[in-house]
Amino acid sequence: MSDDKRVFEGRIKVPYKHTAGAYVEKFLTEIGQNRKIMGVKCPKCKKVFVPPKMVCFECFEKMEEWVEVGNQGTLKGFTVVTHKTDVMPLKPPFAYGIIRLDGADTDIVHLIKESDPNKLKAGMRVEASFYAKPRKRILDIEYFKPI
Amino acid sequence: MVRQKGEFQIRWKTDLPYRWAIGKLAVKYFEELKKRKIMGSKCPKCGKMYMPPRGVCADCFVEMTVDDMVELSRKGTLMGFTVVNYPFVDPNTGAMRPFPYGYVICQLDGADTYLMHFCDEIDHTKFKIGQRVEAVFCDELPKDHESYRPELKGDIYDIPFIRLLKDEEV
Amino acid sequence: MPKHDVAIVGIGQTKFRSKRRDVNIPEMIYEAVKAALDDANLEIKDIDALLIGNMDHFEGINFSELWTGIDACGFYLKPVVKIATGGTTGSSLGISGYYNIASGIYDKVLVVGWEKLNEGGATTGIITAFDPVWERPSLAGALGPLALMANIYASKYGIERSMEASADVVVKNRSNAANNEFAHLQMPNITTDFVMSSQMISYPLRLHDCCPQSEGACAVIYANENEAKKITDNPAWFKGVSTAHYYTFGCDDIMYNLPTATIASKKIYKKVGIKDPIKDLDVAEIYEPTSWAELAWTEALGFCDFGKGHTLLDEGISKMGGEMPVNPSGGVLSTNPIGATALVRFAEAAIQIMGRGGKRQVPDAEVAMGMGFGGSLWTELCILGKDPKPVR
Amino acid sequence: MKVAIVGVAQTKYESNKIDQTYMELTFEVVKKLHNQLGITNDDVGSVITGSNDFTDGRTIANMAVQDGVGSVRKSESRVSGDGAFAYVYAAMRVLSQEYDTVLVVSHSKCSEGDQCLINNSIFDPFYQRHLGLDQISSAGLMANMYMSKYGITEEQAAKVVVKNRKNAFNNPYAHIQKEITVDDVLKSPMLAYPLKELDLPPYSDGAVAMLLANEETAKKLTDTPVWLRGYANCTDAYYLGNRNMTDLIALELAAKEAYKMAGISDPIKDIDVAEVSENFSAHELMIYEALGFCGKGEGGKFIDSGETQMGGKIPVNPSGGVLSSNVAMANGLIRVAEVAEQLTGKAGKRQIPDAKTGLAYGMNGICSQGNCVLIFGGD
Repeated sequence: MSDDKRVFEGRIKVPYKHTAGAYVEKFLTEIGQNRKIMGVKCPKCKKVFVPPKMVCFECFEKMEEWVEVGNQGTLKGFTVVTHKTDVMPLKPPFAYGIIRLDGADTDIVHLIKESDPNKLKAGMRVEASFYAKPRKRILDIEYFKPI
Repeated sequence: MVRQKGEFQIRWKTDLPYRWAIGKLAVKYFEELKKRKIMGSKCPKCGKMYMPPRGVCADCFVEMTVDDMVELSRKGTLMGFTVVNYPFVDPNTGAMRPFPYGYVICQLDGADTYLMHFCDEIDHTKFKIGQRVEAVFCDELPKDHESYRPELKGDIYDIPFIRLLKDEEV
Repeated sequence: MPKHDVAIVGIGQTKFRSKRRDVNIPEMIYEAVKAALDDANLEIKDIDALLIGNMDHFEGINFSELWTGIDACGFYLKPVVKIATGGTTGSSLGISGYYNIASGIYDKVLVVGWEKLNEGGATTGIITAFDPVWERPSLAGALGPLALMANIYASKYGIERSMEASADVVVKNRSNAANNEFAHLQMPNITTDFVMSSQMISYPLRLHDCCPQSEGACAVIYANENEAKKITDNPAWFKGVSTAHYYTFGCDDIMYNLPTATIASKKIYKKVGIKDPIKDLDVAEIYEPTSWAELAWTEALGFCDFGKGHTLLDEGISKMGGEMPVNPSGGVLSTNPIGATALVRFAEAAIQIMGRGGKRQVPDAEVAMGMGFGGSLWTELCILGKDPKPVR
Repeated sequence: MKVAIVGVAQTKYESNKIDQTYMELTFEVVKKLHNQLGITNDDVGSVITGSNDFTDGRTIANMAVQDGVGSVRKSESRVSGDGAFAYVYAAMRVLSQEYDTVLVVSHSKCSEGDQCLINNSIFDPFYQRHLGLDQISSAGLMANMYMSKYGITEEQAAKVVVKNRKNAFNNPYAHIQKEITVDDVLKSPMLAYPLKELDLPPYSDGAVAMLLANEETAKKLTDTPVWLRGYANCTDAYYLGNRNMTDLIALELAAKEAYKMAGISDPIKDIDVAEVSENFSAHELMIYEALGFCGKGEGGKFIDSGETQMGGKIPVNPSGGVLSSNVAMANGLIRVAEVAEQLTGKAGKRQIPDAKTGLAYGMNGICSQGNCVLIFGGD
C-alpha cells in the first residue's frame, strides 16, 4: 500500500507468449543466424515489405516471394530521446530512426546508436549492426549506425 | 513458401504500475477497519446498504457520501462457496497463485449486497449454504498463521479471509 | 422499426483450437476475414467499415484494432472501430454492426471478433476486469464466481439432480459440436458419467462442466436491405437486438438466475412479437460458459420456468431434433475464443436461418436467437429470421 | 432523421482526481448533465461509453462505470478508444430510430498509470515493442520528419503551445492555466528531439458527458440543438515504417469525406471554429494542413499568420486543446463538447462570436493513426 491512503498501488503483471508465425520467424532467424535482412514482395503492387508480414495491407494480397534487401540504407528520419522508461533497450540518450533499406519499398523503424541530434541527418547512410548472440528478436539487429 | 518448423513464440512480460483511486468512502472504510469496524454505505433515498461502500446508488442514481456510511456486522450468512482448484497466473503478482483455496460469497448482517472473499476452508463437504460466517481480523490469528499480523493497518489484508462459524459459536 | 433493415450476408470462421501456434494474431484473423469475403463473394474494397474486438489484456495488445484492422483486415485508409465488453465483446460487436447499418451511416460492414487465449491466459486476463482493491486479490477469473453461482443454483434445486442435468448439457453440446467442423472440443461419444467423474475444478464444477480456452476468429458481413439482395438470395435478417447491463461490482447480486437475461429477453420478445419462445423460436445459440449456466440461462430467457431448465433436456426440446434445439454448434462449452465467442453465437444463428448448417442444421429454421454473456453478468441478444419483420 | 447534441457536461480537468473512482468521476459529470437538462436517469434511452483498458488498468473498463453512468438494467455499449468514436456510435443509435436519447460518456485518469508503458503496449510484440517505442518517441520521429521536410522551425511549433495555453486561460475546465512564451517552450528540457517538455501535453484526469437526441426529443429538451452535419473515420497504416510520417494522409481523407457530407467547399470560410486533438505542438500544424486550412507544408506560415488564434479566420482549440488538458480517451469527446458549447453560444470567455459551424477531431493510437472528423452546425 502507498503512504497515500487515497490510492491503491498495484500492478498488472502478465507474462505473454506471442506466436510469431512463419513470416516473423523467418525474418528473425535470417537476421540472427545469417545476418541477412529479408523482405516479402506483394504479387500485385510489387512493393517489398521489410520487415515482412503475410498480407499487403494496401492490396489485401497474401505475399509469398521472399527478397533479400541490403544491410545498409538511407536514414529518412530520426529523434533522439532523453526520457527514460523501463522498456528501453538502450540507456538514453539514443536515437530512433526510420530507415529505407536498399532494395526495400517500406521503411524499418529501429534504434540508432547516436545521442547527438546534430550528428544525424535525413538522407545519411546507415548500416545494421548485428548482436553477437542472436536470440531471435528484433534486437538481433542491435542498432543501426551511421556509416 | 517453405514453412519453418517449430512454433516459435516471443515472450513479453507486461508490468504496468497503477495507482488506482479508491474513493473517499473506501478511504473512510479502511480508517474504520483499523478500529475493527466494517462499514457499508446506505443510500439516502432507498436505504439499500452497499458493501463495499461507494459513492453512487445505481438504483436511485443518487450520491452517497461518507456521512451515509453505517457500521455492519462482522458476521453474516454464507450464500455460496467453491474451492478453487486450478492453476493460473495472478496478474497482481505475475506469478502462479497458490491453490486450492476456499472462495465464498456471503452477506454480512445489515448489508443488501454481497461479499466475495477467501475462506480458510478447502474441504467442500464442510460448507453449508445458509450457515453463519465471520470476517476474520489478521491480529486475531495464531502467530504462526501466514496471514497473521500483530496489528490492523487499515488495508485489505486486515481481513484476510472469511471463516465458517461452528454450530456452537452461533 | 429501424431506419434500415439489417442482414447478415457472409460468415467466416477459423477452426477453433486450443493453440494456433502456426499463425500470429493478424495471420489468424486474416483467415476468418478472407473466408467471410469469399462466402459473400465480396472484396475488401466493397466493405465500408470494420468493427473489430478482443480483450486488450488477454494478449497484452493495446489498441489492437489499429494493428489487426490494417495488417489482418486490410482496412487501410478506411474506418476501423474497436468494441470490447468482455465476454459480450462478440455480441456488442454484432449489435454495433446492426446500428452501423440501421442508422444508414454505412451500407456494408465487416464485424470481426477474435482471441488468441494461449498467448496470455483467460483467467489472468479476466481477473484484471474486476476491482483492484475489492475483487482482484481473491478472484480466480470467471470460473470462481461461476462456480459460486452454480453452487447457489444447484443447492436451490437439488445439488445432485442439478449437476447431473448440467452434465447432460455438456453431453448434448459436445456431441452437437461433432457436427460442427469449426468447433474446438468435438466429443461425439461423451457420456454423463464421463463428465461427472472428471476432475473437480471448482466445486461443484468439474473439468468437463467448463468451457475450453480457444484460439480463433469469426468474421461476419452485414448489409442493408438494398445491398443484401445483391449479395445473396438468402440473408439472415435482424428482427431485433437487445442489451441489459448490471451493477459495477460482480457481487452486488447473487445472480444465479441471471436477471439481465430476463430483462433483455422481455424487451426483445416485446419488440419482435414473441409470446412463447419455445414455439416462436426455432433454434437458439446461447452463451453458456459452464454446464449449469445453460440450465439457468434458458430459464432466465423464459424458455421454461425457473428451476425447470433440466426439463428442456429431459423432454428433448433443446436437443437436435427437438422443438427448439439449443446450441446446435456445440455452444461455448465446446468453443470459447472469448472476443469471438458471442459473435459466433450470432453467426451460428445466422447460419441456421440461411440453411447452411450442414450436419448441424435445424430443419426449417426461420427464427433464431443469438445470445452474448459477459462483463459483470450482462446479457445481449439478437433475434434473426428469414425476414426483418416481427414474428407477429 | 437528424441527431442533435442537446446538452454537454465536463468535469474540471486536473492532474490528479485522487478522491474519485471511475464510477464517481463519471457519476459527477452525468449527474451534472441530468440537472442541467432537468431530466432523470429514466429519460436516458441508452448509454455509450468510450474508454481504454490499458489506460484504466482494467479489462472491460466500462464495467467500472456502470453504476456511475446509470446503465444498470439498461443497454450500454462501449467503444474501446477515443470518445469521438463513442459519439459516433451513440449518434448511430439515435439515427437508427431505436432510441430517442443516447448518453455518451468518456473518461480517463492519466494519473493512475504509466503512460509511456501503456503506449508502448500499442506497438506490435514482434518488430516495434522491444525497441521501447512510446508516444513521446514516436511523436519526436514524426515532428522531426515533418519539420525538416517542410522547414518548420521550433519557434513556429512553440507558437501552437503558446496559443493553446493562452486560450486555456479562458476555459474554466482546462487543466493547465498558465500563460507561457515561445521562449519558455524552447528552453524547456528536451525529451525527444526536436520536442521539448512544453511541446508535449500534460497528463490529466477527467470525464465528459453529453446527451444526444432525435429531432422531436431535442426540441423538448433544448432551444439550441447542435446537429451532426458531417462525419468520416479513416485509419492510417500501423507499423511506423509503413506510415507517411510527414503528412497525415488518413486525416486528410477523413476531412474531405466529412466536408463533402456537410457541404463544405472552403473550410476556412465555412468553418467558424475547430477543436482538434493535437498530441504535440507541431502536430497541430500537420492537422491544419490535413484539414485543408492551409496548403501542404504551410502549417508554419499559417500559425505565423495568427489566423488560428482567437479572433482569427479559423480559431483552433479555443478550449486550450490537448496541450492544456490531455484526458487520454476523453480528448475526442471533449473536442465535440467544446464545439457544442461554441455553437450554442455557451462558451463564455472562449466564445467565438456567431459560431455557426464547428469541426471536432478525435484520434486513436500513435500519431493520428485512427482519425474521426465531425462537423457540427447549429440551427
